[in-house]
Amino acid sequence: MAWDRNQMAARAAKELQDGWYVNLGIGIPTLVSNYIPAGVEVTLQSENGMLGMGPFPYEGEEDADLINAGKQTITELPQTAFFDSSQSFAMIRGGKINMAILGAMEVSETGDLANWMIPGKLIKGMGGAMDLVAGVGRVVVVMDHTSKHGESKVLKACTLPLTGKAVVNRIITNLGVLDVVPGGLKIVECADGVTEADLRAATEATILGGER
Amino acid sequence: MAWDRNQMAARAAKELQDGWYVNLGIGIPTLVSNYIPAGVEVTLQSENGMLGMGPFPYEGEEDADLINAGKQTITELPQTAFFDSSQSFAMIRGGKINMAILGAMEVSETGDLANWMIPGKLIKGMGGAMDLVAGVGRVVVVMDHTSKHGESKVLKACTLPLTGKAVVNRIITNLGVLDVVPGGLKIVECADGVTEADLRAATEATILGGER
Amino acid sequence: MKKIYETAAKALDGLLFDGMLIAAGGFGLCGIPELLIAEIKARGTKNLTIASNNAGVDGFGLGQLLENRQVKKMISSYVGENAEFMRQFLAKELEVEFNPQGTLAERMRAGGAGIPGFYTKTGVGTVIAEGKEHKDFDGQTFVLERGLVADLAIVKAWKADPSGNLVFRKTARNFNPPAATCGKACVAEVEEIVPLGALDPDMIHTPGIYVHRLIQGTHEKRIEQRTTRKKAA
Amino acid sequence: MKKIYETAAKALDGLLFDGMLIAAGGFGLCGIPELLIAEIKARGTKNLTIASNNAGVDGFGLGQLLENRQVKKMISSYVGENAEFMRQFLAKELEVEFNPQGTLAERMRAGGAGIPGFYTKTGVGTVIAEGKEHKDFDGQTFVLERGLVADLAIVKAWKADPSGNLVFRKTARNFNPPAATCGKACVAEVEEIVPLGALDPDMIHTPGIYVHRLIQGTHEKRIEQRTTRKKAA
Repeated sequence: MAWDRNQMAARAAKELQDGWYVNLGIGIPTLVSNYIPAGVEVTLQSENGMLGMGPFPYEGEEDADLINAGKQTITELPQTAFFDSSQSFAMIRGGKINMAILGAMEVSETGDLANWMIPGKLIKGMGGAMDLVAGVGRVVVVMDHTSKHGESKVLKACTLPLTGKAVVNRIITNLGVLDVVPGGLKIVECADGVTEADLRAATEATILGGER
Repeated sequence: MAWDRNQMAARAAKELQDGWYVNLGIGIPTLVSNYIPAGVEVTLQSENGMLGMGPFPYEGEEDADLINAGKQTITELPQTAFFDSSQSFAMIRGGKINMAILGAMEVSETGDLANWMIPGKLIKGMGGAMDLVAGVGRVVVVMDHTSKHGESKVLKACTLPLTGKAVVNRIITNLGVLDVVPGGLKIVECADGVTEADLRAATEATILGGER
Repeated sequence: MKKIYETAAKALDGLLFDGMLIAAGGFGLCGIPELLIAEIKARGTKNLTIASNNAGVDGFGLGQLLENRQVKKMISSYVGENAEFMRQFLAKELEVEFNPQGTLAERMRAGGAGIPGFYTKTGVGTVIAEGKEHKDFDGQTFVLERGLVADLAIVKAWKADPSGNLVFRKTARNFNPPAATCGKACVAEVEEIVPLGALDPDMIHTPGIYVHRLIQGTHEKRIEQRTTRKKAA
Repeated sequence: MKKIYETAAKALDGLLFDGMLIAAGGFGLCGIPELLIAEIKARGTKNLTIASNNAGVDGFGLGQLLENRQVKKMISSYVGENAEFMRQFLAKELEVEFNPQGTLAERMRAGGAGIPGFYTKTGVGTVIAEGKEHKDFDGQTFVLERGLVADLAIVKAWKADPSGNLVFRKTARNFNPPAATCGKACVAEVEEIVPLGALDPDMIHTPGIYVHRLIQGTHEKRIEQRTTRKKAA
């Protein structure tokens, strides 16, 4: 019952459309590239300055000058282009990226996203996430539905400092897929072995309708 | 008596300092590059996207892709770098160019410059002149002191639409050299065979002091 | 994701409409998208607003669209090379919005970069700044200029690969990269389409994400001011 | 106009002072000016404000300046790799101004381009926008961000020529070009200085006008996350 990390990534990969330029966040979103459907050609952008990101290098072929936004060694492809950070975010802010798939700490029923800090505890910074959610065409969040303690991370309102306000279009969790629509969330799909009742029970946010 | 175009250009060339990046306008300022003093190395910027502008090409070696801001065919040098127009004006606006030498229709005692239009008559546009006078470190104007009709073009206030307000540092005309200082203009030098009285007589603008 | 089209006609299909705003690359006649301009002339699209540093010359480049009376308004910095332009403008048959050259370039870049407005010193105290918002930063006065987003960008590059990565040559680069970014759609014409992988990924001037359609063609590349020097004897 | 210096020490002579603002290129440990950072550590310049996307790691890159307590304030987007940073920050021994990554890059570019302020959607509705001026354009709300001008920019490139033209390699380019533009002075460290004329003028990433001093040196180029895949059997 419920999806594991790889199943969530596989489900997120179905969001991709042929010809799209896509930015994948750190964590589960990175796994999405392993599940790109056949016949769908997407170009991955890495916000540290690269379009056309390839897979990890073979052992011994790592290049310190070739990393992704997660600081992992990667490779280039025949269509790769490198550019500087101001150009990279010019294309992000300018709406040239079709979709961003990001992780989240919390997401709200109005599409607010929190994924960059826990006051007083954890302070990593937002990196490029604020620019991505503000700029790209479509924002898909991939996250666990609940915390380790079983508390819903899909909320009426975020409790943590926001990364962006009313920016999320779709939420993919271990329990299913939800869309942010006027008035709340709408169930798109339940994960394997998860009922709509399970999904509702695990969600603090407003879920619309009795039916999908 | 008085300087000709080439003498004005030669005088303007004395403004150049070793290591400077300089933008030369169309007309007499273009001639300045023929008079760069020995031992003074300057890099010429052409605002259409080039640093390190070389001389005109030899006949038969013209390249349609290699022109200056006056649309004239030119050549490159070993240190040349090409870039786009937004980068070109980023360096101009950002104050990276040490000096611009420009032509003028009128200049005022407060350093106002007019060189881009005569309402109802002539409409060419300002090109990059407004950016240059606003952005570069030092602005030197090279112009005829009077109109064809003998009227002063060095005025108390410009009558034509401005290119920039309080932007000119030094004025080089066929009659001499004047600096824009608090309260008016200050004579730096008279042209060959021109007396200070001649210069004052030909100038509508306030010229300070009885002596230089 | 096929970006390569056979002809300018096919590449512009569905992208042109009366009253649209087109951003064009080029400086003078250098690096202008001459094939796409010729096709826009052939289509006869009307009431165009064109953002381009210059307006071509009589009979070539954007000058052809002026002669054909397809242009309602130009957004330009310098138009001194074009007698027909001057005539239409002084006769009030053509609107002109003069932008300082750097402001125009930055407006295109900003429009493409999701920046709706930026402050510049350029033009403060001149007619260009009249009616625009002013703001002081650190004791100096600046004027607010707007990012420019065009319905269509037309640009000319030297080489492209099938993914739309563009490389420009010498000063023919000029306004092409910023123009390419500010179009809701961007069509590029190039001298040569090279195979994927033939361009050095460190040396791409305009990444393919900005380029939606691509044609290869033969360019006249007319020289506006042929200036030369003699070889020393 | 000699730009080449023998050592980092000589290249930084006269440019460092307590309380200064330094903009540094690099992303993570990729493309960081490691030789210049080491020299700033050796000098012990104090109360630094450093604008850099990241803060290095414990013991390498800017992390060394943190450990050495030379840093008063960081302007960064992501600092998750650095335990000492977190400790100093949570203990309020270090100020941090978080900037979204794209806003930081654009602030550097703007500062270098004479643009004191620009509007962006990034961060609207978040703590980042609190206290900043907001403005609506075309029905959307944007926040005003400031151009950033540093007393000194330190960058790392792959190659340079003696005129200061820089070329970067792969993703080691990152923040280096915008950082280079925003310094009142800019010092670059490179892996190789090539003769004048050896770089293709169409392929210069940072024109020499931005670079005041230049050193060549050997770089460790440490890898932060060594991720690999196995060859199929």
